[in-house]
Formats: sequence, C-alpha cells, structure tokens
Amino acid sequence: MTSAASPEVPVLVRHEWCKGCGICIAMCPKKVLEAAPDGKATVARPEDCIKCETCEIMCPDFAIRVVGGRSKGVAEGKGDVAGARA
Amino acid sequence: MTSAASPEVPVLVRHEWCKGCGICIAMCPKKVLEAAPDGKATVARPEDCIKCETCEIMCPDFAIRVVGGRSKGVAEGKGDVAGARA
Amino acid sequence: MAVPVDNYLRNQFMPHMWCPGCGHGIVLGAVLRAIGRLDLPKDEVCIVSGIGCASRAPGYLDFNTVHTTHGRALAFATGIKLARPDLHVIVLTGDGDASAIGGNHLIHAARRNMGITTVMFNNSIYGMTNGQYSPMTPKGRYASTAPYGNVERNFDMCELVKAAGGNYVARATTAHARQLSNYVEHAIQTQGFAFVEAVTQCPTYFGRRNKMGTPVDMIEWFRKNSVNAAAAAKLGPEELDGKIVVGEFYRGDAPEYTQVYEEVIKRAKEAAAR
Amino acid sequence: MAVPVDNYLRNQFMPHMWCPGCGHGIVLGAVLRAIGRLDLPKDEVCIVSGIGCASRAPGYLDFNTVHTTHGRALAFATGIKLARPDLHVIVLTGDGDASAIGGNHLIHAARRNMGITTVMFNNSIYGMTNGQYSPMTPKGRYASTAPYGNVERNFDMCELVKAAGGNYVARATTAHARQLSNYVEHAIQTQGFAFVEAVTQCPTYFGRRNKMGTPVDMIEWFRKNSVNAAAAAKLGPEELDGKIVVGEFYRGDAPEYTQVYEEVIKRAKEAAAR
Amino acid sequence: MPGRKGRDLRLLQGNECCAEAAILAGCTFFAGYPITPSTEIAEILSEKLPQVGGHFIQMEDEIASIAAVIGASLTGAKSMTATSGPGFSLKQENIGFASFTEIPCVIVNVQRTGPSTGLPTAPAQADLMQARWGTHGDHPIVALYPSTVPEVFDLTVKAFNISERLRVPVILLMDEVVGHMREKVEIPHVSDIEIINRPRPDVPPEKYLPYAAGPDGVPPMAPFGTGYRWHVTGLYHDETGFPTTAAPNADRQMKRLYAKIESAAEEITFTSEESLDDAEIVVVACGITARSARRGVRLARERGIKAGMLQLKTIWPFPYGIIGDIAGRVEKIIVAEMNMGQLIGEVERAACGKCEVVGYSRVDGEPIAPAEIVAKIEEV
Amino acid sequence: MPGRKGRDLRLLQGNECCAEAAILAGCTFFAGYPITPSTEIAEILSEKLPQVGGHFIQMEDEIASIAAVIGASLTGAKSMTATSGPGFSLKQENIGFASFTEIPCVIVNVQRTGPSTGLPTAPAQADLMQARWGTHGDHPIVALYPSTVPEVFDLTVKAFNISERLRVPVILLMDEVVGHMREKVEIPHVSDIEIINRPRPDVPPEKYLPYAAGPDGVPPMAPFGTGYRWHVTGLYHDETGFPTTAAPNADRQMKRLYAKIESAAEEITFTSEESLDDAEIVVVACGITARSARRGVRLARERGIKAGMLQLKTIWPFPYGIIGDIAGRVEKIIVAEMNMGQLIGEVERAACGKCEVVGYSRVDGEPIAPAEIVAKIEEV
Amino acid sequence: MRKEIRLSGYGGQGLILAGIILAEAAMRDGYEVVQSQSYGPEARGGASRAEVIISDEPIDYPKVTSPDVLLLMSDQACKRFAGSACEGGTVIVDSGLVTSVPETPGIVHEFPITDMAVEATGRSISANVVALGVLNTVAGLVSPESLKKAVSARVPRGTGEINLAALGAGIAASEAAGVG
Amino acid sequence: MRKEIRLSGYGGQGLILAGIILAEAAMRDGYEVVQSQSYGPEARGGASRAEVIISDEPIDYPKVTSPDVLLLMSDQACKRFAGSACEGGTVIVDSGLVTSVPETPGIVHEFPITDMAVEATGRSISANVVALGVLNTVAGLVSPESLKKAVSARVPRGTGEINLAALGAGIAASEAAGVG
Ligand SMILES: Cc1ncc(C[n+]2csc(CCOP(=O)(O)OP(=O)(O)O)c2C)c(N)n1
Ligand SMILES: Cc1ncc(C[n+]2csc(CCOP(=O)(O)OP(=O)(O)O)c2C)c(N)n1
Ligand code: SF4
Ligand code: SF4
Ligand code: SF4
Ligand code: SF4
Repeated sequence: MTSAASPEVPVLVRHEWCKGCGICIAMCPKKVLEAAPDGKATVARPEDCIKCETCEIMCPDFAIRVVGGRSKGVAEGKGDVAGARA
Repeated sequence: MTSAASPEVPVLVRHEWCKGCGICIAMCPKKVLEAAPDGKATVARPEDCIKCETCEIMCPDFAIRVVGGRSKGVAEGKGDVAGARA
Repeated sequence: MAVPVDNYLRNQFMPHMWCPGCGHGIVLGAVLRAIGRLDLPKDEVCIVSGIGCASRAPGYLDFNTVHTTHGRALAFATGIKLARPDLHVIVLTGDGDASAIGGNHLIHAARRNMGITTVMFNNSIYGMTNGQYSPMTPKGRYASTAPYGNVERNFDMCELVKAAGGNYVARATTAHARQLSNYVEHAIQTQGFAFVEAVTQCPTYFGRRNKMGTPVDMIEWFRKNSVNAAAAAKLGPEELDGKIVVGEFYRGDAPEYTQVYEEVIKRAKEAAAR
Repeated sequence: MAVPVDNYLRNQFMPHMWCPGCGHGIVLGAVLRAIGRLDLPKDEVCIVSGIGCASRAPGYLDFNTVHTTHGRALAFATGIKLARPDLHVIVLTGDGDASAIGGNHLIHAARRNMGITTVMFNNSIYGMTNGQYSPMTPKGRYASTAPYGNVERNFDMCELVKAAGGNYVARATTAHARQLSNYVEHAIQTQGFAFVEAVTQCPTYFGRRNKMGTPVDMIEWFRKNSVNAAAAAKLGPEELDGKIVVGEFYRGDAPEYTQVYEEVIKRAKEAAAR
Repeated sequence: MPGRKGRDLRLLQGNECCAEAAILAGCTFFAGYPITPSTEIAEILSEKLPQVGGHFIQMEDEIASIAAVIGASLTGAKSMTATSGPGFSLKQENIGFASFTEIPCVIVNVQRTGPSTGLPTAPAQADLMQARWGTHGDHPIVALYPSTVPEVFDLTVKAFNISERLRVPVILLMDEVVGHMREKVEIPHVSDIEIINRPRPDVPPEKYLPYAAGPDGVPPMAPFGTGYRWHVTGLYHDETGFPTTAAPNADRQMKRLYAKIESAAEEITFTSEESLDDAEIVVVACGITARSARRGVRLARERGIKAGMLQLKTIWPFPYGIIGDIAGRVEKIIVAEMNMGQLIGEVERAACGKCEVVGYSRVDGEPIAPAEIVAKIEEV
Repeated sequence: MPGRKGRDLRLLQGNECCAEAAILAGCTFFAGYPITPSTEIAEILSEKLPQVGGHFIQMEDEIASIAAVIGASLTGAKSMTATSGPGFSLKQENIGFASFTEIPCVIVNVQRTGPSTGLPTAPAQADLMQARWGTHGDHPIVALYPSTVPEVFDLTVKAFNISERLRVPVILLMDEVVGHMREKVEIPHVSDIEIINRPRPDVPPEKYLPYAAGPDGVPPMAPFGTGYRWHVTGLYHDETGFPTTAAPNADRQMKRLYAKIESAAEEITFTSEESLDDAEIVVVACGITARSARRGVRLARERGIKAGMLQLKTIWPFPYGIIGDIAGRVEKIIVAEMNMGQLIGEVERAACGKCEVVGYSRVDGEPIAPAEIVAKIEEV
Repeated sequence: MRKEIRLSGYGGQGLILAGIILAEAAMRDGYEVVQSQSYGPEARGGASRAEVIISDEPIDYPKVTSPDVLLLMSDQACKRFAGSACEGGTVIVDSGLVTSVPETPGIVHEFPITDMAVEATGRSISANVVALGVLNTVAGLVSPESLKKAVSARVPRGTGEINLAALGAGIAASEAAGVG
Repeated sequence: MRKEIRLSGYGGQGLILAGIILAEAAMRDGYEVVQSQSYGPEARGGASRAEVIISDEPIDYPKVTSPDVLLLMSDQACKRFAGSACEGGTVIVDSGLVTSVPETPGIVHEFPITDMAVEATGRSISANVVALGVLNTVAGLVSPESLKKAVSARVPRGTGEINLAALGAGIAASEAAGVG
C-alpha cells in the first residue's frame, strides 16, 4: 500500500516499508507527518510541507519520497538535520 | 676461547661468539680493536682503551665485555654512538 | 543527471532486515544519494561488505555486490580493485567488522592507499550478535559483555586511518545525514583510500542497554553532543570528553595504489622485452 | 644494583642464530641493559615473541619466554598480562610480525592500554623468509617480492600506535644504541602500553638487495639519515623525506588495562555479594 | 517426581550451563569474540568471572582470543574460549600451537550450519572432522560432545580435567540446539565435583625439564612467574623446551604426543548406549542426533526390531575399538548425523567390513527426528 | 639421450615450475604472504605477473591473501595464492567461503613439518586431511598432489582448469622437497596446453540466475563489471544468489555442491601406477613418497616379490572406488606416508576389510627412502 | 505424558520469559522439561517464539512439532502458527491484538490478555504473565504453586508483586470463563 | 648409472649456483637430474650445501646419501661431510681454505681452488666455477661442452667471460695434475 503522491500531497509514504520508527514525524520541521494507529507514518498536513526532504533523507527504511523536492531523491546541501528543522 | 681480561687488557672478546662483523672495530673511538686473520675482533691496542663501552654496546653478538667500565654491562647515557666516537 | 535512490535498491527484498529506527538505513541512504549525485553507472560500482547488520546492506543494492566474511571486506575489495582498477569499489562495514576483526585490513588498505571508499557504520556495538561491546564502544558504556561498564577506550578511527595513510577521512552522524552524504561523495571522488565514519544508532542493543530512549532520542543525542572540527579545535580535551567531533579531517594527495602499480607493469614489460 | 647482560643470556645457546652484523643483537643488548638497569627479577619478566629472526630472541633469554605464532605475540602477551598483572611482559617482535600480520593486535593492545612493553625490531624486511618487502619497507626499495621497487608506502608505526592509544612511543636506530636502551627503560617504566621502534640493519637481505654495504655502512647510514624529534619539528616534509626521525614522541597517562580491570573485579564481587 | 532435597536443581540453557560448569571446574580466564550461537557463554562469563576474581576479555578477533587463552594458561590459569564455525576456523593455527606446546585450554565450538556464514542460527554437526584435522600437521586433540544440558555440565568439567591432566587442548563440540535450549540440570556441590589440575614439577627450578615426561607421556608444567623459567616454542623442541631440528627428536616428540592420548584413551572415552546387548541394527550418533536415535531405537523396539544405539560423547580420540566390537556382532550400523557424512567415515574404518554401514544424513538446518531414525531402521 | 629439438627443456625448481605453469594456465592475479617453503612462488610471480599485465600483491597476512584472490576472481581473473602450513590454517575460513560461493581459485600449500611452526624447512605430508576438512561445515574441495617437477607443471595447469570448470577452490599440495628441488621439465608450447575457462552465462543480464546450474551442477559465472549485477554471499542462498533460510533450499544447495564434484570425479581423478596388474602387495603413496614407493616396488620385484604401487595425484575427491577394486584383488596394501597416518584412514575405509591394510609412517622430517619401502614390503 | 507448548507473538511481549517461567514451574513439579526459543532473522524481524516441552519421561527430541497448547499474541503469530496446533489442542489468543484467527485444528479460547494486564497491573508489559495464568488454567500443565514460585524467581527484581497480580488476574479470568 | 654429487662450503661461495650449473649441464647431455640445496637454519648459519643427482634413468629418491663426488670448501663442510663420501668416491678439497681433511672413504684431491680463482680471474667469487671445472674433469660427469653452455646460461649477465675463464682454469689444473 503506497499512499499516492499528488501536487497536493507531495510526500509519499510506502506503507509496507515503513516500520513506524517515528523518525520522520519527529524530524519534519513543519509537523506534516503523524503516526497512524499502527504506528506507521501518514501525511497529516500535506499543505504545510516545504519539500525540504528531511523526512526522506532521515527515513531509515527508504519508505518516504518527497515529490518535486529540489534534489530528485539525491538531496544534498550543507546544514545538518538540525539546520533543516530550524 | 676467550681472551683474558686484565687491568692492562680491559676489553674481553669472546672468540666463539664473535662473528667478525667488524662493528666494534669500526665503532671504537680509539681504534683499540682490530680484525684477526679470521675476521674476528682482537684487542690490538689495549692501552688506548678509554672504557667507553661502545664496543660492548654495539656488538650484536654479546661477544665483548669491557672490564671496569662505568656501567658494569648495563651501559647507559645520553649521546648516540656518533657522540661516543666524537 | 542525478539518480533517485530507489533506482539503486533491489526493491524485491525490501523492507530490509534492520530494526525499526536503526540508523543503518539513514547511512545507506546517504551513500546512495552520493552515488546518485555522482551518477555512477551501476555496472561500474562494486559494493563489498563483511558480516554484521551493516554488512547486510549490499544484498539490497543493485550493483555488483559481495557479502564476504567477518572483517575481511577490505581484503576482498583490494583484490577486486587491483584486478579491475576501473570499478568504483565501496566497502560498507560495521564498527566491529572494520575496527575489531578487520582492523588490520583497514590500516593496510589505508597505507597502500588503495582506491577504495570505506563507510564504517559506527553504532558502537555488535548489533548482529545482540549487543556486545566493540572497539568503538565508549568507555563506561554498557553492553552484554560489559555488564559492569566497558573498561576499554574506543579508537578514534579517523585519527587511526589518517595515521595509517588514508587520503580522505571524515566523520558525521545520522543527525547530519546531508553532511554525511556529502562526505561520502567526496570520499568516492578521492583518488586513493577514503574513509567515512558514520555514527549511527542501534536502538535495539546500544540504545536499550544504555537507556538512550527512542531512535529519535538517539539522533537528538548525536546532534546535541556533536561538535564540528573547527569548533573542536578550539576546545580542550575536557570539553571534548564524550563529544562526537564531526567534519572532514584530512585530505591527502598521495598516489593511488593501482595507478602506481600500472607503473610496475610498464617497467616489468620493458624488463621482459629486454 | 645493575645486572650485567650476560646474566640474562642462556649462554648455552650462544652464539645466536643471527647473521654476522645483524642489528638484532644490538637491539637485544639495549633491551637487556634496560632490564638490567631496572634490576627486574628474572622470574617476574616474561618475554613474548612471534615468528621471525627478531622473534627468535626469547630463546636466548633467561626469563619466562614464549615464542608464539607469527604476528600473535601481543595477543598471547595480553592473556599473560591479564592473568598475571604483576609480571613485566615484554614483546620482542619484527616489523613484519608486528606491522603486517600482527598489526591488528598491536593497535588493539595500544587501544586497551595493556601494560606491555613492545620493542619492534624494524629491519624493513622479512628477514626470516629471505627478504620480501614488509609494511615497513620504504617506497622504492628493492626486495625479493619487489623486483621493480616497492610500490607501497611504509607505516609511520609510532604515529599509528599513538593514534591507537599507546601511552609511550619512541624510535631509535642501532646507531643510537644507548638512546635506544634508555627508551626501552622508559617504556618498561610506563604504566600502560609502550612501544619502541628499533630501526636495525639486516645486512643479509635488506642491505644486500639495496646495496647498502657492510653492517658498519648501514649503521653509519642510519646515523647520517637520522633526525631527532626536536630538529624534525623544524623541518618540512621534503627535508624529512627519507629521514629517520628518532626520539620520544609521546607519553600519555591513561590508566593501564589490568588496573582498570581490578575495578571490575571489585564491582563484580560487590554485585555478587548483594 | 519432585526434585530431591539438597540438590541444586536449575533450569539452564546449554550455553549458560557450560559457563557455570567452567567456573566450577576452576576456569578463571576467558577470552573470546562474539559469534552466534555461542555468544551467551561469553556474556555470562563476562559477568561471573570477575565475581570469582577471574578475568574476562573480549579480544579483537578469534585468533587473538585463543592466543590470549593460551597465554593465560601459561601463568597457570584454567582458560577457555568459545566460538562457532567461522571463529573455529580462525582459531586453528593457535590450537595447533597449544597442542604442540602442550598448553591446557578448552575450546567450545557451538556448531551452526556451515560452511562459511551458512545459517548462523540453525544447527548442524559438520565440524566434527575439522575438530580433528583443522590445523596443519599431525597433532593430538581431544573432542567431547554433549547431547543434553546435564551432559554439557558433565563434559565441560571433564573437558577441563582432561585438558589439565593430559596437557592437551580439549574441544567441546555443541549443537546449536543444545547450546540454546533450557533443561533441568542438577548442579552438584563443589566438593562433589572431581577436579584435576595439571601436573606440576616436583623438582627445583634448576632441575626442571619442561618437556621431560613420565611414563604417562605428560610432562609437568610450571606456571610462568613461579621461579621456573622455561621456554615455549612452536618449533620442534626437546625435553629442555628449546628448539632442535634433529630428526630423532622430531620422531620422539611427535610419537610421545600421540602416545599420551592413546594411553589415556580408555579413561577419556565416554559413550552411552541403548539396548545394545542383543541389537542387530545399531544407530551411532552424537549430540542432538543421539537423542532422536535413542527415541527412534525405542520406537523400533516397540515394533519388534532389535535395534540399539551408541552415543559417542567422546568423538576424538575416536572409539575405533568399541565400534569395531559392535560391528563384529551386529548386522548393520546406521550412522545418523547432521552433515554430508563425516562420522560415517570413521565408523566404516572401524567396522572394517565386518558389518554393513549405512549413513543417514540431514543437511537442511533441521535436526533429525525420531521418526526418521525409525524409518531408516525399517528401511535397511 | 639428448633433448629432442623444438621442446622447451628447462631445469626448474618445483616452486618455480608452479609459478611458470600458473602463468601459462592463464593466471593473472596472485596475492600472498611469504612463508617457507612456498615463498619462491610469490617471488617469481612478483616478477613475472606484471610482465604479462597481471597483478601481484603481497598482503598483510594469509587471510587477506586468499580474500584478495577471491575478490580478483570475481572480476574474472584466474587467481592463485601460495602458502605453507600455518598460512594454510589461516586461509581456511575464506577457503570455505570460496567453496560455498563457488568462486574459482587455486591455493598452493607447500607442506612443511608441522604442527605449528614445526620444522619450517623439513618435508612432511601431514596437511592431507586438513586440505579436506580444514574449514567448518561441509564443503566441496579438490586437492591435487604432484611428486615430480614435471607433475607440478601438469597438475598446476589442471588445478586452474578444474577450478574454473567446476567453480571450486583447488588445492595443490606439494612436498617441501618437491617445491625446492630442480628437475628437468619440458614446457609445452602455449598452444599445446589445454586451458579451460569458467562457464559464462549465455543469457542477458536480466535473465541471469547466478546460482542456477545445468545438469553438471555448475552455474555459469559472470565477471563483475560486465553488466551482470549479482550478489555473492556466504549465507545459504538460492539460485538468485540472495540469502534464504528455507530448509529445502539448504538441502538442495549443499547436495548440488557435492554432486557437481562427484559427477566430475572420474575426469579429475589422476593416478599413476607401477606393476599393479599382478601385484599381491600394493603400496599406496603420494608426492615424494610415491617416488620411493615406485623404486621400492621395483627393488622388491627384483627380489621376486609381486609388489605394485599406486600413486595418488588426486587426493580429494579420494579415489575410494579405485582402491576398493585393488583391495579386492590383492593381499595387502601398504600406505606409506610422512605423517602419523592420514591417508591410511581413507584407504582402510575404501578397502573395507577386503584386504589387510598396513601403514608405514615417518615423522622425523626426512623423506621415506626406497629401502624402507622394500623392508616394509618384505616384512608384511 | 508429553505436552508441547508454543508461545508466539512479537518481540517485547516477554514471551520468552513466559516460556522460561513455565518450564521452571514444570521442573519444580518434578517434570522433565525442555525450553527453546526463536533465534536468527526471525528474532530480529520482530517476531518472537518460545517453546516448552513438559514430560514425565526424558525428552529425547527437543523440538515442538504439533503443540498441545498454543498462545498467539499477534496477527503474524496467528498466521504462521495457528495451523500448527494439534487436533483438539488448546489455542489461546489475545483477542485485543489479534484481528482474525485463521483456521486451526485446536480449540480457540479468546482473552483480551494485554488489556487484562493493563487492567490488573497498569502495565501492558505484564501480559506475558497474565497469559501464563490463563494458559495454565485452561490447559492444566503445572501446579499453580510452582507457577507462582517460578514467576517470583524469574521476573526482574522488584516486579514480583505486580507479576503475581498479573498471574492471579489470568487465572481468575480463565476460571471465570469456565475453561479452567 | 646414478651419480650423487654434494658441494659444500659456506654461504657466498656460490655453491648452489655451481650445483645448478652442473645439473643443467647434465640435463643438456640428456640425463635425468635432480638438484637440491640446504634450507633453514643451516643455510642461515653460514653453511651452504648443494646436491645434484645425475642418472640415465628416472630418479625416484631425490636425496643424496653417499655421494660419489664431494666438493669441500670449508673446514666446517669437511667436518660434517668428509665421511659421507662413498667408498672410493671423488673428494675434492679447497686446500687453501681447508686446514685439515678428516678421514674419508673417498679419494682426496686437493686443489687451492679459491687461490686458483683469484689467479685466473682476479676474483675469489669465481671459485665455484673453478671448482666445477676441477670436479668435472676429475669425476667425468658431464660433457665439457654442456658444462660451458650451462655456465654461460646461468651466471649473472656480463660475467660470462670471466666465468668461462674460471672453468678453463679448473679444467686445465686438474688435467695438469693428471687426475682428469
Ligand atoms: C569470524 C567471525 N567471527 C564472529 C562472527 C559473529 N559476528 C557477526 S556480525 C559481528 C559483529 C557485528 O558488529 P558490527 O560490525 O559493528 O556491525 P553491526 O551488526 O553492529 O551493524 C560478529 C561478531 C562472524 N560472523 N564471523
Ligand atoms: C602464519 C605465518 N605466516 C607466515 C610465516 C612465515 N614468516 C616467518 S617470519 C616472517 C616474517 C619475518 O619478518 P619480521 O617480522 O620483520 O622479522 P625479521 O625476520 O625480519 O626479524 C614470515 C612471513 C609464518 N611463520 N607464519
Ligand atoms: S671500551 Fe671504548 S675505547 Fe675501549 S675498546 Fe671499547 S669502544 Fe674502544
Ligand atoms: S662487534 Fe662483536 S661480533 Fe662483530 S666483530 Fe666485534 S666482537 Fe665480533
Ligand atoms: S540490531 Fe541494531 S544495528 Fe542491527 S538492525 Fe537492529 S538496530 Fe540496527
Ligand atoms: S636475515 Fe637479516 S634479520 Fe635475519 S638474522 Fe640475518 S641479518 Fe638478521
């Protein structure tokens, strides 16, 4: 089960790969993600997403894809995660 | 065969242990030692010996003993061999 | 053209075997993004690992991949690189794999300056065997074989690799995933031996034993306890105690081994012709 | 009271098996004089070696002596020291023994700060097996397995041991036999892991292959090409190229392993009593 | 049948029991490197050894571990290491050293399915031949093989005793299943455990010849640091311990090493049997397979087949004599083992054509079940 | 009898000949670590390999050497390492890896007197069993054993061919005496040397199943970096090469590995015989001992004894069938070997009581002389 | 008598400890007993499995093949093991965690075990001991006294009381359900 | 025909090369040949020994036991090997280096081999080839042509002429002594 990504829901969570560790949820600077009852991530506030790709980069399970992020899955940049959250 | 050491011959060469490498001969600052026909070291000029123990320290075969040297076989000191020769 | 990470995964084997919240996936993502930015052709990349949780990475990657024996990844990789100098040989290894049983191969690969990129997944513990202390476990930490607290000091692996002769040495944590990915990119670009230490969380063993909380807590802990190299230079040893220094520590330009060996082949052929 | 060197020799096995002019005897003499000055009781000294020409030393010495397997001296010594912390454990090892096959045990003994004194007889070659290059053979030198000149760089072993965590690190050559002996003395006095690199001549293989002349010539070469640490600090890398830097490089005061382990025993006994 | 009073009845895992037994046998030193499925032994000893003033150290690898163990043993400490397949392979060079220099030590190998990394948590019995032949050159060795947790206790203590008594490395082979299962064990009181210590010299240091053996072929051993300064080397050496290349010495030395084991063979050969007396078909097995063999034989008897079984608790030295005897009076021997056929070679050799020998192997990482044994008994 | 024209007749040391033969067999990669009495192989290849564009590297130890060899082989290079006893022990873990992952490579072990450091420059034949059983777990292996320098040439080439053809590590066991002696060798022209290369896939990458074998049990192997991206692991793996813990797969995989060797057994079993036809007493031997056995048999014949001899050039897989046949038609087999009795176990197993099997061992670091063989023949 | 018991769920539920407690109780009752558990990738993946064999004669074959008693504390465990129960065996399911019980040759007893634990002790972590109480009451494997002693002996220091409460809750609930 | 030859002296005299040359010459003459040499501690200690077996049928046992021809170039070599010569065998001694020849079953021929080398070529290092000249002339092992070819093929590049001169000197001296 993969939640469809669309311009309005730019963050795609691969449900079968997600292990519900909660890292993306905690790291998202805009609190876009939330835990579903099974602990796995869901996109709760897509409209707040700034496409910083932090969730994608920080997901240990390759379960998140940010559509239309600047780096097309090869996110680079200087600052660390803290920077992204700041 | 060990050449006897005496006050006059302060350097004792253990002939059976000596392999004739020539190191003692070259390193002695006073040219006290010489190579015998078989290449092994002999004490040629005992009277010149200053008991610096360089020969003893530098002999790789434990074949030399300087009698009455200051360190009784446990020579210590700062300078290196070059220093001793100078 | 940059390549998305999914392209490099053998999707049929996902989800991977790592525990929920294990940092190994973050480190692997950083590696794949670096490969993607460099747009290395898959057929020219060879990933080599030893044994351990971290070392299971190659199985999930769509390159030429080898999961060898514990600690020996760099020795296998040396054979691969020397026989095929044109391949990009990347070693993914755990801290136990690289610094315990594999320590000798690591310093020798560095000394020879073999053109291999090594990424050490440092979770300060032997994960695969359920949590014994490793040579990277800080003194005082608990582990299943250190019930009274670890009495050994950990290596400063970056210092060691540098002292051994590596051409590139850097460290980052999973809290610095972007930086980490950049370091790996620089490492791959390095001619000669390159080493990146990726400090990562094992919530299951290291975390639980040491009451480090959730994976998120552990990442936060890394972030708070990290100091970058420039800042660290201004701090005394006491202030640095317990801190993780991150940054690029060294870049050398010693010639790469297989390139030097090409010279030998030239000389040998000349000699044979004579 | 200082003890003469002969007292420490098993005279019945002399003359020893080393070639005429081999520097190993000079290094051994330096070690014995250090032991003599410290007046260590013979029964409390344990000498451990691996395999190689240098490693044949213990057979000639009237202590508790072990001639182990190639490269493993420090691992054996670790067991001895931990089981009997009161013994003076001294490892005599070749550059191949210590830096090639034994490299890992060396860095780990240093990391643990085991109370062992290690003297590495560095003749830049595998003597016992007739002259192959070692990890200490300088680049460009010839050896039986480097017929076109060695393409590998040598370790700076003192740097490496320091980076690994050793508490004492020094280097001298056979041309500095007195200094060398002093360094060994300081090493033995060190609490924790101490390492002395003794640069020595193998006239038979290294010397002959590299046209270094007689043993005397080789010693002279050492003397001329050595720079002491203080002077070296003022020189650039180019000026230092091909030079041997001698001196005491590091003294640390990290606690020694077996002493720290005593703490574990205390804690464990308390825990058990509870 | 409730536990008798006064006994220390405990539910222990095989690995746990091995660690407990080691301490009771006098072990004060352990060096190891973690590997599944043996790791619990290290983990438990890291906690328990310092409690009795002993020493635990986790080394950088398995080579270093066995080296440290031998080193510690030189000082007089009863020493042990534990590992599994890949680590056992790495220890081989130094096991040869210990065997040749006659330094007592115990090496536990909790076998997993090999070769290489194999199936790290699945059982196999495929390191039997390696235990005998893993290191280069001829060398004496002893290997014991428990099938239950109580046997783990018993054979661990025996491993130390034999190692000390004969100055030989003793290998304790365990099955993953045995190492990992919990069973009821009755731990005897310390004073009820027979402990054997290595022979010590009864001469003053200046008369000590470290490799001069008495009639049992075992030379007395002085711990390092007790005034007896001697030399240990993996080169051929004479009675003094110093190296010699003399051919007659080499011959003498090697033959003594074999003879010391041979002359003790009877006292170190442990077996267990089931309905052997009138058996026509005998199953030979060890470890976990012996349990199924025992059950299988009972089931076969219920079906009227005269089956019997022999469990080998000592694998090396191999009990050629015992099996040769059996071969002389039965029709068939079935060798059941979790490998491609290792024990069977030795059994065939021992049987020497006196009866038919057939193998039953299983190599899929699952133990052999009693039903399979019954089926095989019925088939042959 | 002067040398025929056109042949390349050379006086070569065994080790030297091995190195020359390796290059002619197509070897382009050597990684090793020096050890007496095998070092000359490395020394010569350090000079010759780069001359043909190949690679030589001296690794930090023997473990790294065999690892580098396997790594190089993955790229398609025919690869080799050479060592002696202690180094052979260290290589065992990775030999198991190569065997299990089916990566071709050749491992030369020039045997010296063990165990441990032993007598580094004296001959022994005591690593025979280790060659079969040195690593943990069941695993297939092939071992060849020359007795003369010309045989070194022949068997070195065969070692590469077998290794490539069956994707199995092949061990070339040499005696110190053979490695170090010089004999006359006729080096054939390159075009006269049969060279076998590993099977390559004939399907496109997307269809490639790296461990799917044809009827001969040998899967085709694509060199790394040629578009076939596959996975190599020492865990149990299925046809795709990826790990699986499924029991039926483990069974299938292990049995295929054994079957591929077994089905090729005939073509890889090499022996040589002397007066076997009507022999009543047969001497079985290999390597340097076979030479004395041959002479001894001739001398015995001169004395009217119907003696014969069988030289085993292939030790593993062991030719049980051939020896079983011989056992069925002779009175006695004498197994002559420079060890405490290794081959004899296999011979007894093969003979299965059909004839008497007696051993003649020598373990003092000296080769067995023809006169000893004659005496033994006369004695039995 | 040979009884095979399999306890299965996910890591963190304490089922291995439960298996050990059950085995220890059986030992205290004088039975022969073998306890084993899952290792390897299975253990890593989050699944957890403990097995106990209780017998009044020596246990030769130590593997559980068709359990007489089965405890299932996750959907995954149900999927994998429900079918393994022996004909007419006891199958106890945590109805709070398991969404649907697949077909099984055994007789299913549903209890909201984890919820009961929370109710009885305030902590879901004691579900394992609640389960033991239920399971032993339903299947009658060991004496309640031995079970109590084994619980006290094996649970972490300081949690004895809580766990005895949990055990009591399990026993009471199953007795109440009339399946004891 | 089987001839065993042992050349013995100390390291640096080039006796191993001499053995190889002799073996190669024999090979060129169409003989079967085995050459071996000392290794190990013996080789390290300064002693040196090379052995050659020449035969017209395959050589099975490759060790020299009682040499037909013995070359002794040091006192140590004499002490160790003089007695090993076969009854009536040829024993050639460098009279300039050996101070006394122990008892031997062979027939002793003394030549100042090293001195001859210095005289003929100015270098003591060519004593090994002088010795070959002497030894082959006295014992008649291989054809002089093959010996010459083998010398040229095996000596270091650039030393061919000097060594052929040394060989010639050895041959001439032994012919002159009437033992050829
Ligand atoms: C020769 C050998 N020794 C030991 C092991 C057991 N073993 C497997 S992985 C591992 C350590 C893993 O730790 P690390 O490399 O830090 O990786 P992690 O699992 O933490 O990612 C050990 C000791 C083995 N497989 N082989
Ligand atoms: C496992 C193993 N590998 C290789 C050897 C062969 N070997 C013996 S000594 C030696 C190297 C000796 O060199 P070094 O340690 O530098 O000492 P040196 O002889 O130069 O004093 C080697 C490779 C061995 N004995 N054991
Ligand atoms: S003591 Fe000094 S002066 Fe005397 S002989 Fe020795 S080196 Fe020369
Ligand atoms: S240094 Fe020693 S061995 Fe060398 S010549 Fe002098 S006494 Fe003899
Ligand atoms: S055990 Fe630790 S390192 Fe291994 S997968 Fe789990 S969290 Fe990651
Ligand atoms: S070979 Fe070299 S190191 Fe060995 S004894 Fe001779 S000179 Fe010394």
